Amino acid sequence: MDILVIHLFNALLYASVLFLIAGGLSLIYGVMRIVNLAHGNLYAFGAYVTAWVVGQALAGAHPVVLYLLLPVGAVAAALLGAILEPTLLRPFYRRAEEYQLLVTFGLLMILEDLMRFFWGPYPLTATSLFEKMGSLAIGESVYPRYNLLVIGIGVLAAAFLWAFVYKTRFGVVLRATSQDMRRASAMGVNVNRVYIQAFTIGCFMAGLGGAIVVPGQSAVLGMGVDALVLAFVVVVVGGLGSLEGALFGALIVGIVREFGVSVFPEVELAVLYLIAVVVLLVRPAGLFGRTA
Amino acid sequence: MNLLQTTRLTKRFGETRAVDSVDFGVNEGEVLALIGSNGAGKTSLVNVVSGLLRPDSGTIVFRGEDVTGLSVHDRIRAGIARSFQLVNLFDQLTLLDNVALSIFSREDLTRQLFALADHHRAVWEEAFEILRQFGLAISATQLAGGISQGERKLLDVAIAFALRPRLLFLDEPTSGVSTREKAPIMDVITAVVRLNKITAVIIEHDMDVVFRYSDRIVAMHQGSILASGTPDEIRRNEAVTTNLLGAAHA
Amino acid sequence: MKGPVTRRDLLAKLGVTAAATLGASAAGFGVAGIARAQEKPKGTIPDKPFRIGHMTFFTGPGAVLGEPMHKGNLLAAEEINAQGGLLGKRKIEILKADEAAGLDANVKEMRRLRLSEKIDMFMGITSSGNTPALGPAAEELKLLTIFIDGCTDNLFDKAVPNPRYIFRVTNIQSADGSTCALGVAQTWPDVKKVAHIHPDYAYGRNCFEHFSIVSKKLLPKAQNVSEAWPKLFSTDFTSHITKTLGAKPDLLVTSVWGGDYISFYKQALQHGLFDKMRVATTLALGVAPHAIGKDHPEGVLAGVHANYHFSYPPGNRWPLNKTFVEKYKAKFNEYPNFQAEGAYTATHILRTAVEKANKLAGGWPDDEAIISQIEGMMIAGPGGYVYIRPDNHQGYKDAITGFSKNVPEYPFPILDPARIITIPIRNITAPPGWPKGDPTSTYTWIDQTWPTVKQA
Amino acid sequence: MSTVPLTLRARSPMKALPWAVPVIVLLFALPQTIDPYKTILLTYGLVMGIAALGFNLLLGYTGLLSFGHSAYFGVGAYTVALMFKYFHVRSMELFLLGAILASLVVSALFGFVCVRYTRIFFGILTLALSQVLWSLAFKFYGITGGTDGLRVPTPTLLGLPLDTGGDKILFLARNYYYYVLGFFVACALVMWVVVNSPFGKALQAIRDNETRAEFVGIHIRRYRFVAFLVSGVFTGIAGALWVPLNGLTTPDILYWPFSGEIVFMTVLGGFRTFSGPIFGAVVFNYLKTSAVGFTTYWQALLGAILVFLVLALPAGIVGTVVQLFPLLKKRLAR
Repeated sequence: MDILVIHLFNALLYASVLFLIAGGLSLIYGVMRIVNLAHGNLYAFGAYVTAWVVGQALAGAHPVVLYLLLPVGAVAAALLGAILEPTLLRPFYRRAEEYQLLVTFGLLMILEDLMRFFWGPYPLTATSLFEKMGSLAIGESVYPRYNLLVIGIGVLAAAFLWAFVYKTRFGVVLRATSQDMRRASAMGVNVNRVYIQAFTIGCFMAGLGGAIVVPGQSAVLGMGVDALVLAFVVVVVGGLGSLEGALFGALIVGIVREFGVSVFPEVELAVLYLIAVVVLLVRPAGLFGRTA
Repeated sequence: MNLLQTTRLTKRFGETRAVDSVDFGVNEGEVLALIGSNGAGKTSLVNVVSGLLRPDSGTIVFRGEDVTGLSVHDRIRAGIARSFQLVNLFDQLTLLDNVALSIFSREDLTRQLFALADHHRAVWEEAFEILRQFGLAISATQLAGGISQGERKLLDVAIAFALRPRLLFLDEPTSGVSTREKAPIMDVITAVVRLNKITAVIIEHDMDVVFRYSDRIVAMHQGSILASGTPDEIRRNEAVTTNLLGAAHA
Repeated sequence: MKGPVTRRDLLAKLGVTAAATLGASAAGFGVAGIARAQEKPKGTIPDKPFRIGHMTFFTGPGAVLGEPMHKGNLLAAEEINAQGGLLGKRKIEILKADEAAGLDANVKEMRRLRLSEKIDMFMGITSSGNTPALGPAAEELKLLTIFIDGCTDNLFDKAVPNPRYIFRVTNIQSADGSTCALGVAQTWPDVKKVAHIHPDYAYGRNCFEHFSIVSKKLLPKAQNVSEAWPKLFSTDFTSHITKTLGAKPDLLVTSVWGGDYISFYKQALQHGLFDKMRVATTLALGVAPHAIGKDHPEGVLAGVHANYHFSYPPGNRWPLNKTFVEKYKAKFNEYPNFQAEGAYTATHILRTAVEKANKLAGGWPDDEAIISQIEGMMIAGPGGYVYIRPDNHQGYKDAITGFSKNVPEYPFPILDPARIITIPIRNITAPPGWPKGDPTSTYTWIDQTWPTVKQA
Repeated sequence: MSTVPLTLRARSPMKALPWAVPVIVLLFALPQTIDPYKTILLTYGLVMGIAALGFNLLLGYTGLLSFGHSAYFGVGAYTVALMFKYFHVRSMELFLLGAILASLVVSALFGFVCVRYTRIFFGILTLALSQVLWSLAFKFYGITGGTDGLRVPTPTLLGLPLDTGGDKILFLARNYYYYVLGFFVACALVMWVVVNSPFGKALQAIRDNETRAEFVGIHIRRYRFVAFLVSGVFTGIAGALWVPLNGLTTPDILYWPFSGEIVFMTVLGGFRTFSGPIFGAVVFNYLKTSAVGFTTYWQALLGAILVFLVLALPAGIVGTVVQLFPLLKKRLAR
């Protein structure tokens, strides 16, 4: 029984991280119509930065301080995004999609090595954050409190994002731009600014995903590429460009994977991709997507 | 005899009825002008008949057969072709290719994977001949992307014409070109159409053009047919003069 | 062995002993040592450098194994070059190549090293997925090769059944699972329900298979209640841990290693896994001894790839190890793992072979001469005696495992010196001439020749 | 009428000969002059060239960017491996036959699903489908050997015994090189005919203007589907030819970054030209190999090259040359 609860928690844990990654990916696509293949690396980047900063501060810093350092990775990823968008991506909005995909693919390769260059080949950990919180008793089992924190952050992020997109003025501009970039700019929206903002937020989310994951696990090379493919599944299921979709997709993937691991290990991965395929067939634009 | 006949053909966009239960007929061999102010539903009607849009209700009968449900390429096979108001060309192919493609498709040669297109001599001869009829022969080997607007309008028609359709819709063949070019273009087009005895429906704003080139005129207004008749009858038609010509000339 | 046998008998027969005496299997072999003075070489020796292509993981998570391997190679090369090089003339030159470039690229790179960089020898390789591809490639290139790891049985069972140019120095992979199982059989004979978590690739599969077959013989009552196969280099084990807990086993067997293992044990701790079951690992302390924290529970059967942990053999009884660890620590400021030991030993195997061949014929020996010297060589390395079996070119050293213990001398757990378990390697690996089998020859050998113990 | 022959002669197949013939002659001569290693690299290049040709039928001629071509390459390769594992086949011809059939089936299956979409959706769908195959190859250890992959010994060519005395290097650098070259030339020829066939014209029409293509009577999905099949089979053939070079098939060639590499090499050469992808494949192969040998940061190096390429030479190497050619002529004329 308590095991079932824990399985559920795991699913939520996985889902909330996936949501952050996929949500960012989806937001960026929704506004800019760009699929950023390097998005997974921004997630990894967030993880590395947080792990590194925490590692630096570890010497004698007060635990609370350490927890406050958690989001640093997210901020770093956002900054990186704010640099990348105008320099690398902007030249491509008027070019064919294949070029956008390729340039982000190149970016993926570069970032992968840059992280190795800065932080070396060894995994980076920030486990102290994970351990300090200890575990919570659930029936006769125990569960890491930190994981619950991650779930909490995931939920909060979703709520914030929702409020941000649907309740703020900037959200209106954002949606207007994603509906029809030309009309928006005709109405005097500074599209370039919206783009850089959207991209930065997207990267922030990815970075946050990495930042909250790293204490419980660790930052390893290649984590970005793996994450990206799953994020794809999420956005395809939920619908490219839809945040609700990303949330929903993340939940589906989280649950399917969790029970896949225990129930059908051989096809655990295949099932995820097949879900994506089936959804694309039934609803090309995803379950929540606007039909393109 | 009646080549095309629509009955109570209807197409809605939200509340607005772009085409409002229209009974529209075209007779074998005539050159028919479809007139009406912007938003009168001319293009919508053509879009529905040519298969670009699905009708909400009503039927389209072509040569005694119901084509309402047919896909675009099947309508082409059946013999309904069209040109476009905003030119639709294959910009990265040469003019020759643009036209030849219609012929290949018409002759059902496009399913040949393992034979060189260039070996179909007859096709290229015909394509070139067509280009010549449309006065485009000189630029035959240029890319369609690189020619003047006037030439593009002609090529667009030439592509449709090369299908040797039984019924050819020409959607504002002279829109977007300077008034000086209008007449020459229309001369070429109508010359070709008449020479090849093709039944044609021309959507046109310019009344002088209309009266000069058409055997019969159908006037549309707010999605339905206002009047139909010879150029003289239309000239004399009250409803038309008040609703359209005035507007058009103002 | 016939008739009903008790577990104790069988364990004794297999020579599974706590805190064993050294070099049981050394008896009767001409033993070559490592650090001894250079004798004058016979004949004229060219002084052009001896180029070794060293391919291992310099990037990616595998680098935790790759880097030490390269360092072991470097250290040995330095010692040799300090004496003027091989035969006092030929300085060793090491060309690095990254194993992480992917199999396709690795095969290409090996060819490039040989055909266009003109290397004299090839060393390295970490992943057991790579040797089955590179072994044949090396044979094709007629390239003298000592694989350090990549220790899958598959290499000499199937990929290259009759090796000519390629050798391998670290223990064959099946020894890992078997050693782990024997350790369990000796320590926790009462286990009934066994759960498994293994990385989903060659090594994990191999450990699972050999643990299973050995426990079938020694722990017939034990049954497999749960299996989980996380992707290699994934650091999220939450689901797999939960699945394991759900099965309520009294023993967890895992071959998760490196950065993966660190994430694993941290997560397992927070899930209270170690309080609910005993844990037996094949590679916990093997990869980067210093990377494991003191929070790691004590008393875990902490495998070292059945090969080497720097704390054994203890320096007072085996000076070779003492000097090796000291030199290594001084140079790289970390403790050597089995990869470092393997690469270090392999380099000295080369040196010894070259010197012996030179003694016989004089001049610089050709590959054939070197090979025939390596075949059947018994050499004392930091980890004990290594014997290179002539039939399959596989290195054999007595298998070792032990229990994690925190001691004041080190900021990380080591193998409990009082409870080291050693097993003469030849007792747990298929003997020469045993027919190649599936999944491995050792597996079929154990299956067919070991008795099943009667419950005592 | 008189001008027709003119215009047609200006674009007749013969036009390709002046550069095609010397290239082929060169390819035949090369192994005699360069060392085995370089020849083997070239063999890799030609194999990937076939894959890139197939891929480019979709990208360059039909306007569909597939990010899942690793699937068909992998299917080709794994077919070979499984044919050996379960039926002990050794004949390269049988391998190729099997690979063609298998990749035909798979691309028919995937194509049926994919051709309904274009643009980014097509890309993601193809990617997702290829990932399905990858995860199966990865997980079904018993059949595919998981990450170990499957070994395949040297095959027999045209049923002949090896005349190189078991020297694999010599075999690869001589017999196999010419074998691959043969297939390469054949494939290039076939593809050249396909893109210059009426069918090929129809594809280009679809690429340029879907709506209008429909309005000259082309059944778009059907044509896309057939293009998808041809593309898949070509890539499958490449996959099969690749196996003897590597001696082993692993899930790496099914993982999506490998699809990325195929896109990379195609764009490197230039996907608007016929020969671009071939050229790109050969160059990319040298590029990656030397990059890996040159630095452990080879990945970043390749990435930088790719970004530069897309920024500065979107037309690719061949494409750029083709564009510059007339200019050069003018220069020389003055």
